[in-house]
Amino acid sequence: MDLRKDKKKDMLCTAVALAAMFIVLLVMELTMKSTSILFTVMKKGVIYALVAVSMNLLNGFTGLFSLGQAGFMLIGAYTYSILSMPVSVKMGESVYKYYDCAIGIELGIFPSLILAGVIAAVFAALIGLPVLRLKSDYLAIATLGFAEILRALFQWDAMGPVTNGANVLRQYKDLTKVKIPFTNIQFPPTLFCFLVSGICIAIIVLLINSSYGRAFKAIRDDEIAAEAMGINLFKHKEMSFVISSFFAGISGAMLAMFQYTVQAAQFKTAMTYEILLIVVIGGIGSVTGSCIASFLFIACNEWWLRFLDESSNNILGLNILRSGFRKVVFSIIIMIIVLFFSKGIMGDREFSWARIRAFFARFKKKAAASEGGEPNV
Amino acid sequence: MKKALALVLALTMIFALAACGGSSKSDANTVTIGVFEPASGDNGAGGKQETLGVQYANSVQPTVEIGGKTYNVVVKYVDNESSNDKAPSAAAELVNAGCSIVLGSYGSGVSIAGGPTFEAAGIPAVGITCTNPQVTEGNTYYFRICFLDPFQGTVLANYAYNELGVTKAYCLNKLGDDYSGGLVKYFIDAFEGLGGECVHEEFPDGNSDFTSYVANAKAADCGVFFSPVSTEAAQLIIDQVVAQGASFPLLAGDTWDSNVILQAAKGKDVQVTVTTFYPEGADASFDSSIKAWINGNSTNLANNGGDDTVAAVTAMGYDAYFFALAAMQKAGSTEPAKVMDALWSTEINGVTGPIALDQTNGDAIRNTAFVKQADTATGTWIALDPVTVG
Amino acid sequence: MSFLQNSLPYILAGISVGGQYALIAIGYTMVYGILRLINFAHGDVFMAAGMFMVFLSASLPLGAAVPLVLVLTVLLGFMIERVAYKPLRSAPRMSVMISAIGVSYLLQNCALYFTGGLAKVYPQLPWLSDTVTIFGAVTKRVTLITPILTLILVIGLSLFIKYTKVGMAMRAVSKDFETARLMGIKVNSVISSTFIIGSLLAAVGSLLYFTNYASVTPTSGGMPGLKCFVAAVFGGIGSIPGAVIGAFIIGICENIIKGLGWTTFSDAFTFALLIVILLVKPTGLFGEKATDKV
Amino acid sequence: MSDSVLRMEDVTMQFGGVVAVNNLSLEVNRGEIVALIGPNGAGKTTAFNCITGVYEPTNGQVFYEDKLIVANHPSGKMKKAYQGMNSEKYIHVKPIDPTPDQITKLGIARTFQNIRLWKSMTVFENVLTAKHMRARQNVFSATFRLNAAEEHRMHEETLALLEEQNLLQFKDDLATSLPYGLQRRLEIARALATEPKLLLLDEPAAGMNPQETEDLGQFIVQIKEKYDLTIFMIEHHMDLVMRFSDRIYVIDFGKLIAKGTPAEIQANPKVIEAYLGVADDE
Repeated sequence: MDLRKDKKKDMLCTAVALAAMFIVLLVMELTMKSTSILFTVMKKGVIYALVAVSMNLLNGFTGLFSLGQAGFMLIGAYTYSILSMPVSVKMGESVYKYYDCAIGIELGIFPSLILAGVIAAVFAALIGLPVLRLKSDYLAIATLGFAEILRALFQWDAMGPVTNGANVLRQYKDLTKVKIPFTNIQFPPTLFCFLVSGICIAIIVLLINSSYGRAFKAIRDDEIAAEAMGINLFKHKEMSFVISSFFAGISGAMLAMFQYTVQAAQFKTAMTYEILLIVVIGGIGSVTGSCIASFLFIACNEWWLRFLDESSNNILGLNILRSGFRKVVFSIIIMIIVLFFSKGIMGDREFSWARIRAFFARFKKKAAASEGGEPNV
Repeated sequence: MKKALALVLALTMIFALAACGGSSKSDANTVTIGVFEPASGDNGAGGKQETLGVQYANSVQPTVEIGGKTYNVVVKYVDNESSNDKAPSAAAELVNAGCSIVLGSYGSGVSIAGGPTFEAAGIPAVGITCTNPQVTEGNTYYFRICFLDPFQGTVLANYAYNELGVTKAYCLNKLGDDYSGGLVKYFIDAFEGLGGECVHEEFPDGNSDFTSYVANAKAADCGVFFSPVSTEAAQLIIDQVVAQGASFPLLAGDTWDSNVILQAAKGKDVQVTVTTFYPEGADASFDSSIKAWINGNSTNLANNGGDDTVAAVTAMGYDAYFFALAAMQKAGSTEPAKVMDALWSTEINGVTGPIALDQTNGDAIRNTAFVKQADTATGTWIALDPVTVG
Repeated sequence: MSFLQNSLPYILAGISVGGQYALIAIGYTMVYGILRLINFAHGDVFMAAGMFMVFLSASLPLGAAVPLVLVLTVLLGFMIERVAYKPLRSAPRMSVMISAIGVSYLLQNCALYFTGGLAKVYPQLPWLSDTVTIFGAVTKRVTLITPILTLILVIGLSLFIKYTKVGMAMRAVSKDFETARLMGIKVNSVISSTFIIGSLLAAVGSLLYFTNYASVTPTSGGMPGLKCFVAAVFGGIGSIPGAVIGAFIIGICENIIKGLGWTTFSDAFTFALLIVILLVKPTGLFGEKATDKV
Repeated sequence: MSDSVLRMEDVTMQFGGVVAVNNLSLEVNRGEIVALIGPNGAGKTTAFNCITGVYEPTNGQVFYEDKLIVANHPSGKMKKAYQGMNSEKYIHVKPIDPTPDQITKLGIARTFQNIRLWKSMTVFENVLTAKHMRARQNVFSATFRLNAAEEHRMHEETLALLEEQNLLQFKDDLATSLPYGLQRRLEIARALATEPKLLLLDEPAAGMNPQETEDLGQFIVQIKEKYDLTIFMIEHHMDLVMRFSDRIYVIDFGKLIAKGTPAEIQANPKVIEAYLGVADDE
């Protein structure tokens, strides 16, 4: 009974915390300059959080070591940008310069976002059929290979009428084009990213805590036992792969919205490695860990450490700080985390109010103990 | 041990945060010019040479008088890593630094990707050598002081057909790179328009084996090898052409106008011809003083590729800096919006020739491209007659 | 004759690249055989060997630089194993693989820092860089030397593994890590020697590769590294002859694909080949089938 | 015939040159407790793996409730290497190679010799997860909690199962933190959660002392009655086998060497030679 009460309280706490976060965000967006780098980093951070959580669903919860995330983001980004691009732009000369665009339709933001996920999921379903029968490392290298093949395919000249070949896609509906429904007022872009990512992550969390999520974890822990207990390995692996790719597709679409342009060349293996590092830093098997890590990762990589690149910041006449130093420092930090904190920030635990309460209780106890002069409690 | 490490990591973060907070100060007497250039990635080399021009110009004129008040010019450099996905945050960093105007980038793709961030902040951007039409097309905040790919492609096609007298050209560009891809397309259009014939191929990212491409060109009996790719790939292509003893000349756009190419071609039996923005020797006093400046600092020398050849992009960077100063003077303000208005009518006489912008997209009005040929004996460029079109 | 003349350059290039891939692929296959680890950093060790050569040859004569490059690369490989993999020996396999990705990231970024992002011209090695003509096809001498040198090294390595004590220990460890440890084999030194051999071959491979394609960038190791891993998987991971044959097949196929004009797909083809082989024969050409014990 | 729950016919399992199970035929009838015994490495677990679909047998057939569930015959290259008997008999049989989960779905559940609990899960979750197969919900309704009644039912049934096994007090502990004996109990509970009709137990008493073994025997009888089960087990503890099983099959080197009631087996000289002598040494 007490437990149930606690659970209710926790849910209330979570709801209040989330609401507070969104309100703070809204206030920040309304009062601060929209071009502040803080927002840029937050937007990219939350987009990466989604793809990191989707990768965690595969790698952390289902135990499938897949390295194809960049490929599915690529599909999502292309689907979104092609579908949401106004027909006038498609028929014009400004984007499809060398090809006649073959896609004569234009969709709104939400249908395009969802279709981006769906198409990525369809590709995943097809790729999963052969690939998911492979084991660990082989699966990793095969999915990585498929991502590379996808990239080559999207850059192929013959695909030009659809993908614009290897050239940039732009002038589609980016973050600045999001309107509050039924009005013409711009939706605060950072809030929009948080909302979409938040909903997607919430769905993933619900899935993980459902019967199917438990089946995924069973597969991760022991495939043979899972199969013996009636869990169809292939069906569940495929399901996890498809769902993960669906959300990777959506996150790719949001990345497209965020960066205004899409080009296949950016979705390289290095991008998958980045996402994988986020997952590892956050803790394999922890959704909250992935979220926290993605903000830290993006902020460090693209903001906080930038001062290391500026030679004007050199002290003592040493010429250590110059362009590239930031990346060296950053990779050393990553190595330290990987070697010494191999469980990541959160390990496989999740954020929970119970732990916070326990922490404060311990803190209080300690304080009380030190006040009372009794250190050995 | 672990706790200590965790503490160190946490402290690093805090220090980093503090450093960030501190760096975005703006003084009443300074004006900030942002330089949006790659220092790493595929276009790192070119970006660095272009940045050198701006740095040199800044050392020549570190202050500017705007509206009767003297400002110190602070140049804020940011590395966009030649990558579209890093471009928005790099651009936001510049916006955060309170730039009045932004220069760059080398490579059109990142310029297009970073552009909307500048637009949102109301900061004008001036492309220095990004030649893809899409950078400025249909927007009013991106300007540029160089010629465009369709022009360059036409010039090169004319040169190949008329001057070299060939009728079959081999074109090679990098897969997924819109600069080389675009230029090759325009070249093919123009060349076939003249009555020539083209063989077109692409190589994938990270490729360093050009044997087959050169062999293909030889097999197809092409009279010229057109490959306006990055200097990294260019070295390998030159090397391979020499190794296979191919007799056709190499032709390329502005990217190949670099001492890296000269070094690669030096002492070899190969003919390399490029179109460019600025031929070394056109302005002797500029050349000698920038050479002295480059030689005076080992970092600069390294960034310029190890010698003091003046790349066209460096000269363009130099002009861009003064163009930006002129625009601010004309605006009489450091406010980005006013600078943006003033840019439309700003004109200067730079070392690369007179610069003025057209009124549709804010592109430079240029109808002359310089043509240079590598002197493989001495490792220098020989200027040929400039080509004027339209 | 004209057919031969037309297709010879591709086949020559294929054989030569194949030989260079083979030298790198051996490093992958040996490490995987023993540690069950895809050493993602191996391609970057190969790149680092190229960088060492660039920087050393700037101040040293080639005669001194080449041996020094070999020594430094071996040292680098050894250090990577000691610092980044050994502490994680009891950790899950995924952690080790991620550590490998981290090392790869670090090596690339260090190279970026020291070169300033500029492509470095690889020094010309006398004799190797000279051009020769065979059957009307012009190429560098290194193209012809590579397959021969590769074969000599591979035969030497096979003999080493078959007949020396260290070689036997390697085979034992790759068959059964735990049992080998219990039998008193010094597993750590066996692993170290694996990395030393792998790095040495990668250094030789890099000498040949960069003599042929004379430009080194921080990402030079990425694609060749992946392709060599694919070659190792193709041949059956853990098998040295498999890796060599896989490397030659991939090198030659890749060049034929380019020769046919399918240049867009020359990289994608490698991966397509990988996926096909994994589906048809998941253990590769010469791999041994392992049965899970239930 | 309708009493037959499980029937193996001429099942052979060959790994390379090793014949782990050689031409094994046996039958388990409804309501029986049947034991499969034999020295270490005799191929008992392999036989289980052939029944549950973990391995694809080289030759032979397995029937469950007179329905063919596994069938194979070596073809092509394998034929030459094949050493088993009766290979001609099944040459026309169409191979059936179901995955283990399909077999579990039919109503065969098993435990493992080396305990295979899900390490990261609690005792409660281990059993709850095994209920997944019979849950009447799809991924959509499960994610969005559209079928709360079903979820509730699964929770309640899991609690009931745990209670019956005296594991309720450990419900929120990690499965792997339980003592060995309880882990075996938990594996049985998990297998019961899949609602089987035939339960395959692979050395359920391994590592238990005589008292625990006796309790386990009683418990097996108890659940057999309660869930109307048929039990087929591999066991080394002769006390357990002799006291509680109805019939016994003895295999050695993959071959059936004896079958019969406990009394018959105890008197069989072949068995004593091959097996009991070894057991006495232990």
